[in-house]
Amino acid sequence: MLQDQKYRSTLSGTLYSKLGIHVERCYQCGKCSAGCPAASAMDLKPSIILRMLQVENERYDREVLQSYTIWLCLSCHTCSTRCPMEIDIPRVMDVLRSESLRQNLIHPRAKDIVAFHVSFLNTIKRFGRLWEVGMIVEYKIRTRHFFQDVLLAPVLFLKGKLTVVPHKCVSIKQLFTWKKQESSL
Amino acid sequence: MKFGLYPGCSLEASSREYLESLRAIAPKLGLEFEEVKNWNCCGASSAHAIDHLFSVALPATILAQAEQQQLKDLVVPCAACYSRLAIAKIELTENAKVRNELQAKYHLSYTGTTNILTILDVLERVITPEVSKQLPKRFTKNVVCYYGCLLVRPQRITNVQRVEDPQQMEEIVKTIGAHPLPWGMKTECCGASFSITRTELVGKLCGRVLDDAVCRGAEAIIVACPMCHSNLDMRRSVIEHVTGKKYTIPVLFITQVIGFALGLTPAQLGMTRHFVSTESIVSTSV
Amino acid sequence: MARIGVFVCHCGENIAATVDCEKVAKACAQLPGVAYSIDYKYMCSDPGQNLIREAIKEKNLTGVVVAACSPRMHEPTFRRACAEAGLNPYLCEMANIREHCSWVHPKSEETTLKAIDIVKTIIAKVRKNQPLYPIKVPVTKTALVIGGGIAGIQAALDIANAGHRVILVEKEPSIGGHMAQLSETFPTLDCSQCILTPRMVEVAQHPSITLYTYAEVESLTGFIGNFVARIRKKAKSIDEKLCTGCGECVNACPIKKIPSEFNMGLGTRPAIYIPFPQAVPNKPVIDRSRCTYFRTGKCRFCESKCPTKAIRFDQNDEVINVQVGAVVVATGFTVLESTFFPEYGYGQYKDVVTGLQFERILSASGPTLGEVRRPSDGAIPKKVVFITCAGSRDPAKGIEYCSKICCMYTAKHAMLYKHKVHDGQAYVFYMDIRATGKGYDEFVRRAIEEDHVKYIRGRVSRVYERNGKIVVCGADTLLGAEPVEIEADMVVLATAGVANPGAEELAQALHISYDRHRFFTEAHPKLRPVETNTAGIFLAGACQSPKDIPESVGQASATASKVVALFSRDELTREPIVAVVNRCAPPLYSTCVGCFMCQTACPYSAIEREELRTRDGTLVKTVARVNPGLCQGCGTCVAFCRSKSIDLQGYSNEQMYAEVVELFAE
Amino acid sequence: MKEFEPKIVAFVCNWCTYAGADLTGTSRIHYAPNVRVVRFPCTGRIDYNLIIKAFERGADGVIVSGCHPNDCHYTSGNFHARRRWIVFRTLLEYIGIDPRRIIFSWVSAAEGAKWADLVNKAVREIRELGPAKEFINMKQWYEFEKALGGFRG
Ligand SMILES: Cc1cc2nc3c(=O)[nH]c(=O)nc-3n(C[C@H](O)[C@H](O)[C@H](O)COP(=O)(O)OP(=O)(O)OC[C@H]3O[C@@H](n4cnc5c(N)ncnc54)[C@H](O)[C@@H]3O)c2cc1C
Ligand SMILES: Cc1cc2nc3c(=O)[nH]c(=O)nc-3n(C[C@H](O)[C@H](O)[C@H](O)COP(=O)(O)OP(=O)(O)OC[C@H]3O[C@@H](n4cnc5c(N)ncnc54)[C@H](O)[C@@H]3O)c2cc1C
Ligand code: SF4
Ligand code: SF4
Ligand code: SF4
Ligand code: SF4
Ligand code: SF4
Ligand code: SF4
Ligand code: SF4
Ligand code: SF4
Repeated sequence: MLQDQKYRSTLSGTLYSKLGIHVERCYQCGKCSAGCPAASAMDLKPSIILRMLQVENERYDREVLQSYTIWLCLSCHTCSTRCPMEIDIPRVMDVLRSESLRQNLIHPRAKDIVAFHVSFLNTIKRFGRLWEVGMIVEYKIRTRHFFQDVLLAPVLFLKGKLTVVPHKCVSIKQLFTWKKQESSL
Repeated sequence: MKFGLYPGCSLEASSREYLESLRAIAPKLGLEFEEVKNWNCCGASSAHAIDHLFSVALPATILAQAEQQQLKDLVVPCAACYSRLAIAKIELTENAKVRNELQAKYHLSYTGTTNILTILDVLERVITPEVSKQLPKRFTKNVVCYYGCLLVRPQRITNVQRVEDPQQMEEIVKTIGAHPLPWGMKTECCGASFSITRTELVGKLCGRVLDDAVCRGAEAIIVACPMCHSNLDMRRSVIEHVTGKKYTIPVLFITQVIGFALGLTPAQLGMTRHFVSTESIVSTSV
Repeated sequence: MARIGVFVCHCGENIAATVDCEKVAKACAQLPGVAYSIDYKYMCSDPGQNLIREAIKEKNLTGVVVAACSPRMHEPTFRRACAEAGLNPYLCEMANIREHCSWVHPKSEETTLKAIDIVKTIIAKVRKNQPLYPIKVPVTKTALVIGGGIAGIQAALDIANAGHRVILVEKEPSIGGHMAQLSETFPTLDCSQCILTPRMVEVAQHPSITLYTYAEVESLTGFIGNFVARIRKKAKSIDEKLCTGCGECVNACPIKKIPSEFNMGLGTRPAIYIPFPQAVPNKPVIDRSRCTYFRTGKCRFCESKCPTKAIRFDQNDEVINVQVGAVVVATGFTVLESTFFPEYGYGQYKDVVTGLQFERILSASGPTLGEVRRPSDGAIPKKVVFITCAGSRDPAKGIEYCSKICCMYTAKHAMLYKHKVHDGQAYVFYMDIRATGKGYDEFVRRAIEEDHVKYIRGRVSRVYERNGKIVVCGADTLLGAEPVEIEADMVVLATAGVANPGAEELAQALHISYDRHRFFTEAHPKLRPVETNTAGIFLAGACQSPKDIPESVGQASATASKVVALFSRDELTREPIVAVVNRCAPPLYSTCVGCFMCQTACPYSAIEREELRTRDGTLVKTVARVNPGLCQGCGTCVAFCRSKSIDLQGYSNEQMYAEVVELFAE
Repeated sequence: MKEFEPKIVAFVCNWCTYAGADLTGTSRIHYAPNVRVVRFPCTGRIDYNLIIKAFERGADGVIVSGCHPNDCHYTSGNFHARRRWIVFRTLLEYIGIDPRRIIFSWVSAAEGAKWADLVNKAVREIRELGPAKEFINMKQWYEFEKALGGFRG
């Protein structure tokens, strides 16, 4: 019983009990890391993440949640398409990200990525749709990357690709109110 | 032929030429679209990066609306939106827990009757041999078809044949006279949503794509996804900065090349909005 | 009324220390049907056995119960003793009061009572025992060997050399199997042809072996010792007696561009062809699906060139029935083709080849005459990447097993490549190196240490073509899964060994079982590894699972010894512990209702259909019948039969009920 | 008061569990004396009517034990036994037998200690259930059998 309890409290326990993802299946072939487009920029390659989850100890679980990798995953599904053991790695990454957020263990270099996602979702929250100008302004404020892409904006505007006024759709307001109450998996 | 249409955010903004070209070719191919009313954003890669259930809720709202409008076949031109909607549909039909939770919270009554189609699924149906024979122009170029990730993966969602070497786009462009070339980067990732946050990475990944396309002798890259397009087109200067090479190869939406063959002007097809000039390819085609 | 003798053994102190043996004997003497009951110190000793033999004679016993150790230990001993005294041995049973009683309980009243219970139940059973007689079946001393690879060749030679007749059936025009295609063989690097060809010739010349090539077994009926095989000899379109194998016809054939099966598509052959120079028999066949004459009615060049007028366009397939006593299945395996691998290009790249194709490239008699040249442009590849476990150990691709031979042949390939291209570089991507035979790991180490083959631990994600190079994307999992990209000139996939395309149909025709990968299953993985569940049918070589040559040959010789043992007797004697379907007088004939539930249950396909007819031949009903040659006596059918029409001799319903009821008798 | 001593019948296969119980003996592992063994060639041979018969005659519990899956001497007899057991289980309550009185297990020829554990566990559990006094409506059972399409010869 004690064993079970302990198992459930680890990340691989969570992955198994909530999503049926069995990280023990991974036999460390490295095929995922070999094909991952973002691997070169990752601090821990995908197969290493899987290995650390298999160990099931607090230290590695924490390192995984603090890794840069989980924020760099593009959800391109290259890895899972080729994984011989059919492990849904992008889905694992999804779970790790939300857990990292919850425990506030976000990798310092990933803060801007998180800021992007938050700005994105905030824009949808306000307008129901994405309004790129609004989102980028928020993102820049959040990250202080004021000068990134400044050269692109006027061209975009000239090409008619930036809208000055947001499109609106309000039907999903309630999604957000509910989301605040319980951010469950 | 009538279809429901979910344009998605980027087709109204940064990739509006995609929607413009689609709307331009529609009447000539006998296509009619009914837009999903009051649609919201599908959440793209941000929602699922942060919260899974939420990433299903956003597309579920769209699907429920589509169903209310009785849209049997819903075409989703953006590959990213397509993927989110298709994943949500599977979650809703296969995962009772998620379905019940969503139903309880927002009374989303989605029964799963709406088919979700990519742009390729639609074009494949309407560009018949007869249609192709009557085209005023032919797009006789050497091209490479670029699918990126979301049109093909995960295969469980897309059901695409030959996941590492799909042929659907090739078959379509062949009917308008193009010569699709075999190449190695067809389904590699362009960096997708990291366009703003990790432009360098996008530059590197897109660099590989452009490099291979050029090496194979392609005169244009054909895409069916706004993200692929903006990364390969809009981010060209970053790519060139990262790779240290110059690339002039234009990137065209499949709807644009079809529009070309249908005799529409570059302006009608929104080609003037591109960052990389399409001049060469348009002026030398017959 | 039964007259049963009960013999209670003390086993020295082993039983007597905790069980009051005398009391057991006395209690049993009171039971109905017991004519004699006695206890004795060592029943299995000579005096003990004598005691039984004499009692049988003196007391006219109709049954014997020995209450002693486990029947698994001494049942044969006491049954033999009974037989010697003239009592049918199956009327003797043992009651286990040692392992199941005296050794597991303390000395007590209760232990003795349990012992009495145990003996009581067996007495109850013996009351219902019937004399049984060993089943005798005659044996046809001819073996059928299906498949002429190294395994089939070895089995055929061993059986024939023991003095029995063999019929060897091979579906291709020549025997030899995959071994004939190999260049050199691990772990000793001897030339495959050199060691195989003499055996092939021996088969052809052996007076006791009848060889049918270009032939297939269509069905098999009967049972151990008495099979009938139906063999289809496909039309070769030549008269083998007239043909001298001169090859004039082959040279004459204008259709030259057919991909050669023997060279794995890397070379070509004509429509009339001899698969390879050392083929046995060394005579051509016409591939009718490709021959112009068979397709259009015109040509016959070959015929005009044949000096002995041996070509027969009008030949038909010939179907023959042969009687055989045993069957050796040695149909081998095949390997996955590169088209199976999406991530490695669906077989689109000419320079991505399979291991078997690489064998042909390395082979001195292959399409490049032994020079390593890549298929696309004939250039000598300077960088070759070998990818192991291609398709094997890959549940996503439906193959979770290890193919067992590829680690070794990949080491061999890399080594032979280095021996031929000294300035070349060989890389091997691997997950584990499985080199577990004698001298095997040393072999792999040699490749790494002496031939400097670079082994990289990681599975390749993707292979694609770029500027005439094959780009291999892998990762080095021993370096933190760091991505590795190699621009190779050629890639060799060690593709999984899989069952032959026709394996399933053959198994069904032979009534043998196969696993979900369509490899044939052995009767027991450890103790009966060369037998099938069907008595008299044996397995040799890679048709059971991927195997290397030493193992295939070892297994082939093992099957041969099984066959020879079977043929060493004129008749087969089998334990009569078999099921029988009852028969009774008209109008019922049998209580069997013909539901054939038993047939679905029987693991040995021992249940047949039998039509019961009246004297004048009208059909009464179709009922089950057990083929005693096939039945192994598991009794599963008995439990399945709702009408209680089928029963197992030695463990009949009557006997088993009697045991249970006796337990609770007051 | 003396504790209730249940009477248990064990239906075992010859190749695995019977041999396993032999090993318990050779290893001199002691266990409760309440069990009487009936030997079958294979668990596949065990007809559920025999189990009913045992209860009808006064057994308090039944053990059915054979080879581990895939280890069956006859390759698949134990699978058949398992499958039949699943059907049989649902019928037990109908005729008034608590399914907990039947203990299904696998004991291999090498698991001497496991046999002892199995017997002890069975005795303990069935002792807790008390004597099998549930009314066994045999008539109902035979009707059921008949309804299933068979007839008793
Ligand atoms: C690339 C490669 C390299 C190898 N290198 C080595 C090595 O260096 N050393 C080593 O020890 N082993 C090696 N092996 C393994 C070796 O090839 C096998 O161990 C051996 O071929 C198995 O022999 P077999 O007779 O069981 O099967 P096979 O060689 O497959 O022969 C089976 C025969 O049965 C015939 N047949 C099939 N179906 C039927 C049918 N229905 N009716 C009649 N006939 C039929 C086939 O035509 C064939 O002739 C290698 C294997 C591969 C793939
Ligand atoms: C730890 C371990 C675990 C194993 N587990 C498994 C497993 O799970 N599954 C499996 O399949 N295999 C297993 N094996 C392998 C298995 O034990 C062997 O395959 C098997 O025992 C080999 O049998 P053998 O008859 O060749 O040799 P042995 O079992 O060694 O028998 C040789 C016999 O010869 C006798 N002998 C020796 N010299 C002489 C002499 N000069 N004169 C007369 N008699 C002599 C010895 O006393 C012995 O009785 C295991 C082995 C080990 C060490
Ligand atoms: S590809 Fe799959 S099995 Fe291989 S290392 Fe990655 S997760 Fe593990
Ligand atoms: S889904 Fe993530 S981990 Fe997998 S290949 Fe793509 S980026 Fe890498
Ligand atoms: S018959 Fe069995 S119990 Fe009796 S002495 Fe012999 S070994 Fe011991
Ligand atoms: S008849 Fe057929 S086999 Fe003979 S030469 Fe012509 S094509 Fe070749
Ligand atoms: S030419 Fe005639 S004799 Fe010569 S190989 Fe051909 S068939 Fe045989
Ligand atoms: S033998 Fe080696 S290469 Fe072949 S499947 Fe097994 S581990 Fe992989
Ligand atoms: S199960 Fe019984 S009744 Fe049915 S066919 Fe077999 S023997 Fe006859
Ligand atoms: S006893 Fe077993 S082998 Fe014999 S017929 Fe019945 S089920 Fe088949």
